Amino acid sequence: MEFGLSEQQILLQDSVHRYLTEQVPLDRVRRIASGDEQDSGVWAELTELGIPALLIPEPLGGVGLGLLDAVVVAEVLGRHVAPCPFSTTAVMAALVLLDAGMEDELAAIATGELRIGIAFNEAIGARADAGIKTDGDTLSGKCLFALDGDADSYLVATGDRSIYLVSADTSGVTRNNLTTVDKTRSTCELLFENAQAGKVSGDPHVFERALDAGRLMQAADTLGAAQAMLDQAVDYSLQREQFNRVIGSFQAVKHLCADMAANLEPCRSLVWYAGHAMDAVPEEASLLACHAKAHLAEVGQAVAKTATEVHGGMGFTDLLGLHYWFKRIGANRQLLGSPERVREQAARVQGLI
Amino acid sequence: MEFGLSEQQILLQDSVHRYLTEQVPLDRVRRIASGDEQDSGVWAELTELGIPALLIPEPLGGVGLGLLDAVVVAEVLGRHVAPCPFSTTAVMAALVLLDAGMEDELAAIATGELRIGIAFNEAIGARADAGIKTDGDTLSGKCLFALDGDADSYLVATGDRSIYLVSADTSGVTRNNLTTVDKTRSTCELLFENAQAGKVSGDPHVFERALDAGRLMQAADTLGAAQAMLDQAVDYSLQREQFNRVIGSFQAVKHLCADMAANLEPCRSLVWYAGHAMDAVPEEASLLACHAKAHLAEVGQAVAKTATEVHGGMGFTDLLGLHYWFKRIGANRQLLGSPERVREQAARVQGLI
Amino acid sequence: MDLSYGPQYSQFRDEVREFLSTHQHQQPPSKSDQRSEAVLDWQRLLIEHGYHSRTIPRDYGGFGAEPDIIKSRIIAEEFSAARVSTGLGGQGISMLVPVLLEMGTQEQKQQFVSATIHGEMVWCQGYSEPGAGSDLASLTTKAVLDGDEWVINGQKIWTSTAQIADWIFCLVRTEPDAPKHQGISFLLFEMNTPGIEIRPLVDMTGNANFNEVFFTDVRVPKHQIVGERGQGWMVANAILGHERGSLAPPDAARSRLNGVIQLMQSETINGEKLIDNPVFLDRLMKLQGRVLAMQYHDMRLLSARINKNQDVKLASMIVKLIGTELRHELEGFAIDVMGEMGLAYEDNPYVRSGGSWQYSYMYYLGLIIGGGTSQIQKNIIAERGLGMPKEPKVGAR
Amino acid sequence: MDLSYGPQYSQFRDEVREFLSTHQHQQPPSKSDQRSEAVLDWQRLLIEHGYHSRTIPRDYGGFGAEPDIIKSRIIAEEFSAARVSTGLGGQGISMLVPVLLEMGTQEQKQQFVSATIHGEMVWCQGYSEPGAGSDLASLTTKAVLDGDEWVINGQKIWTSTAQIADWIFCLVRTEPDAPKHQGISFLLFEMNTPGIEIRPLVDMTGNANFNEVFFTDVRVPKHQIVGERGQGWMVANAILGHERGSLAPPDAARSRLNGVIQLMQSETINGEKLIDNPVFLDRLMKLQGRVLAMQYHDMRLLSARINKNQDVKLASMIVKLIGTELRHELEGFAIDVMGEMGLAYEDNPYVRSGGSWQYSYMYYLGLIIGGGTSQIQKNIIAERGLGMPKEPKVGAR
Repeated sequence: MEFGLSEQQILLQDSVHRYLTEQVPLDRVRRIASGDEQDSGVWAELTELGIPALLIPEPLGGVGLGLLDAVVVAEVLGRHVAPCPFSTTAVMAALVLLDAGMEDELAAIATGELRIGIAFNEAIGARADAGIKTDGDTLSGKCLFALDGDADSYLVATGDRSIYLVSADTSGVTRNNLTTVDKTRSTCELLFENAQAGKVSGDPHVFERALDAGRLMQAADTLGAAQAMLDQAVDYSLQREQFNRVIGSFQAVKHLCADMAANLEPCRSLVWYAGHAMDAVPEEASLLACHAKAHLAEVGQAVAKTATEVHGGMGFTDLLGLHYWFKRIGANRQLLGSPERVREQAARVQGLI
Repeated sequence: MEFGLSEQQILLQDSVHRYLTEQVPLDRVRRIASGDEQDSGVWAELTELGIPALLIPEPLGGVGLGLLDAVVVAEVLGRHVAPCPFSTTAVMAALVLLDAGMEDELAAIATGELRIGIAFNEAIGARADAGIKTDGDTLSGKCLFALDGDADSYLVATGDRSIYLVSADTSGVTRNNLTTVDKTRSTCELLFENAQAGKVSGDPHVFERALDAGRLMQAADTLGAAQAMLDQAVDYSLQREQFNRVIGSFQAVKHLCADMAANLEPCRSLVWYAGHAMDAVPEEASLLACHAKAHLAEVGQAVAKTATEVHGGMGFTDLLGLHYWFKRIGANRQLLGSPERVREQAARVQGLI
Repeated sequence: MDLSYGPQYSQFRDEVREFLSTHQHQQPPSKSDQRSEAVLDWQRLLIEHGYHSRTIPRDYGGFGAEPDIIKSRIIAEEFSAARVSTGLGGQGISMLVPVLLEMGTQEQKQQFVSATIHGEMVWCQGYSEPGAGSDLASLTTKAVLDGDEWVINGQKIWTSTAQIADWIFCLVRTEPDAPKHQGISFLLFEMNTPGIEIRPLVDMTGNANFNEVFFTDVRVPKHQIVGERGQGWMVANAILGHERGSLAPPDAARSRLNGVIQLMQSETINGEKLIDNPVFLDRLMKLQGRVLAMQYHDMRLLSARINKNQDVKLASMIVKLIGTELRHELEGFAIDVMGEMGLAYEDNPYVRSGGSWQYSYMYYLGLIIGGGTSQIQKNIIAERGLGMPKEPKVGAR
Repeated sequence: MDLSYGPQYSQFRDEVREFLSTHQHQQPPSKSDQRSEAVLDWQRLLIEHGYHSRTIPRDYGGFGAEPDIIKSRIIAEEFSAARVSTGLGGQGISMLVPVLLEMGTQEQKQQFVSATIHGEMVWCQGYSEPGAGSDLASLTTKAVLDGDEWVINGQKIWTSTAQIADWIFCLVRTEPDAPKHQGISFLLFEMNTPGIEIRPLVDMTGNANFNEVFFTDVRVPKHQIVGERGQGWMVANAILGHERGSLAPPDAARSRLNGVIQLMQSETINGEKLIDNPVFLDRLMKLQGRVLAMQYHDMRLLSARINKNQDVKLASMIVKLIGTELRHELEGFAIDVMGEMGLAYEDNPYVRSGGSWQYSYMYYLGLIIGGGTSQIQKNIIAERGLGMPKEPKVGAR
């Protein structure tokens, strides 16, 4: 019996952590966030670590690991606010394509050649002026807040939770970037006018499982980001002096940090177990993914605010870059469903409504 | 322009406060709560101060004051966790009877002879096994959690928000006391079997105004009770020593007290203005009463918990009697509608639903 | 992540099940007096089979098995599933026996361990005092050596089983001139010693869950001390940690959460089932997320006891703080859901779940305070967990 | 409770309305440069009629009226209702002018007050330093007297209008050997003095709302000091209180709340209007209750300025803490309500209300921190409001 990460998972975590520490420091995050550099370089480098290939079976050139492994990676990526399309291409898209048996695309993901964005918004919470219509294998309409503004193709979900694969450069597709507060990852809108697409799935369960996985990755990303903010807050509080004391010696500051740690620590187990459930306890997987997403959204928001406060005015400036974590946590909260909607889903999957 | 209490209101507040300080100390509250003494003595003594007569016009032997004056009294009663039927007899019943022009009953209330309980529950939130049926002027059925287990008569609201007056000793009426955590005030169930009653109002607005007033009195009661808990917590923290310091010198304890004060202080203005609105700004009265009730329920609950914590183990024991305030605040939270239901009503009265 | 216990344990689980099906008819009726023959017989049977006092040496009346956390867990799981009593608890068994095994003399172990685990000797704990709560080490109950006897004067509080206890294990100040942590001794004495007065301490729940205990010239044989004079603080701290984590077990939280769900599915207001109220449902889901997090957190801590390479230092410090706050909120949520009905208490015929929602709402506020207040817990988390500076000490006056 | 302003004010209100209907066409276009003729003309007109700088003596360019809080309130109400600009603000007008009127020399008042209130002289504030935030009195920017000039070296931060300011009012350490509160002086100098460098300070909103200002051998005439040497802390504190209450005005909170309601009434998700989501509606009502409480709280404070017998000492201390936290939560609520749409920012075409929800969510987190963090506010409330002991001082190293 072992509740925790395996040695292999810890090695995976360490290797991604080491790469990001060395190759994707805050300065590079800033360059990518400001548009001076593309995140494709990071993705290419992560390919050498096998990250895009994580969930893809070995015969297709993948690593053949599971969702708990993906959780481990997402957490490290969040810790470093790393700009890359992991949760979209490597997790959500990989799961959908695996189910559809689309081996060529999977192999291309594994080599880092194919980058697939996720346009699920119209099946999660459609806005008045959006919505997708299908006519055979063509799509028309608009999808808002598609994840990854730089993908080669998109998996587009329709209102009935069918999924279509459409290439970004097919005629009839217009892509507009949509700026959000979180500049470490991009979102866009997709406009379709009789755009040629391929139906990948008509099974709502495929959509739901990919959505669960995406939500879980956001939870793990927030876990890592919030942990990084807590660590930075504690470090800062032990350096910053006011009133002839380090501010970390004030009980008020200590209790702010203790609150963050106390609320964050159980999140780790929740997220791990949710990953394990996706791999091994299918009947609990959806409930756990919803709870992980919603609970981390709440704890993450509180940690993001408190850690900023502990930094005082410095936390508010751009100087330390703390806001990249703040905004990443904020984006994870809303994307793929706000906490209220996800909790409603948690009630639904256990038959309470 | 003056936002605050008039000199007359401050005199009223002081006189009730002085009476309660001298005549209804915690020991007497304990005796009444444990059933060793009736609260009728307190009510009789308050009659000398004109409290039952507060809202009743002078020609009927009353004092002819308004709802803001009642707020002032309710706040002091809450501060002392005083056992008496003020919000029921002197406020809710008086308002209903005033509207119905029932002068004899009003005069009897003013002299302290008539005590009227409130059985509105079936029109607020009816339980599966309760409910009142009318047949002409007779009532059948059951009303749960009627306020005041020692009243002479009850105003009973039916599902359509009509109101009937029924004497507690009429044949066909059975009254069973219902113990709650708050033993400073009593509640009961009323069972009716073709019990003779008099219809007092068929106008839902009369019911709503009395309900608003009752909710506002609870808010004021909670305000007073929470202020008393905060005051006791600060006092205790300045006496109790641990680690060779008064505990009130620890920043954690200071911030707990600061939080209580900061959240409680604006409540005073909200409750005052809600009282003023009942008297002078009818179009805002219902919204303000709902918000006062719901907001004080939340702030009161937090203060009750925090003040108990500041007292440490002593707060948990019966020795200081702090729990009488804790439970009174808890009862005010639920009676006449829990915060969620009252907020829903707040949304309704401003046309949001 | 491997949540199975492995095939090597399936035989053990079978044995437990076999025992239960054979013997469960022998378990004492619920609410039996803890001195009754039925309870004592059952306790003896459990120890004989290794389902209680499993790792306590046979020399001291235990079963003498090697520690095996998984086996302990399996026993707990199977007894719980079969709703069979796991035998006696209490502070003598959970706190004193481990102390004696670690720090007691041969004679003390012989005299006390077997009798305690077999329920023949019931203990209470004398630690807190009115003036020594969070700052326990400032306790002032004093014991002065007079010939071969300690003479004890002072007062204890929060002594939960004082009325029924045969003996007390008690912290007293024996070296008034030493620094406060080094002047305390750990004494054992009988509760029928002359000079002991017990007063029940009614709390906000209306029950006397605790007592005050007064000592006036209580004379205790000199040798009834665990450890040396002045080592009492160290002796007590060897086991204090144990108590904290167990105040708010996550399984109980989950069970209470399910209780709320049942309430919400059965109760109606204005004909609407409470579970159909979206605002309450949202609050319920928030709580469920937190309860699940604590449940898996507990599994992580259990796992770390088996796999010593897992670092759960910080993780273990937060359990008391989060666990008790969560339970208090959960019980309060149930009250909110029921509205006026949630106020019902004691003999009120409309009381739900035996009045346990209001009771636990208050009792868990007591637990937020007791055993180290939330403020003390946060100090511990910040200082020992996060490495932040200690509170500046203010000198004794 | 008398919320009317009394009949004696109805004539005054009529006058204000008359002014507005006659002159409102003259107000400068929104987003005008604050140096533009249109702005300066409007400012002059307002002062001439007593709708700006109303109580500042005529000798110093003001209108010279007696203070009358009700009249000030009526002016604010009528200008707001007519959506007409109330003229210039800024730290020179709101903070420096009151200081000069109270503590400045005759010459200083002559030189600065009229020019400042007429918008001809724009100021910035040099208080905070990187090492002196909550502990402002530990500031280290030093000024050394060299003949008839102060020579200033050091750095300021959070200087909001540094780029456009003509002058700065600045706290500097002039008596390095005095206790820290007694070694500070309050200097005034021109921003074009050689040795001043301004660097915009980008914050989390992505804007440079503030600046850093560096001083290298900046030479300032000796007489440009307000108060005596070493009195600067006292001079500055005479007005610091002013700033805090105004960071989160309750009317603005109410207006933002109404903005959220409009959003919820117009936006849909899956065809459902957001206002019809009971969970969001409940959160909205919670916020509305708090906003209303703060609004009436503000009326109570206003009333107490008229009726001096009302005790609002504690009441006035909580405004900054509660007001800024409430605004931050309110803005965050709007983001939650919009979901993904709530993330839109800057040039995103789907941005709602000009992106102000995200902007204000972050900006108000800045205000929770700035002007005395919430932790400092709580110290003040506990110590000065509730009479609890001060933090123990740790000696300078």
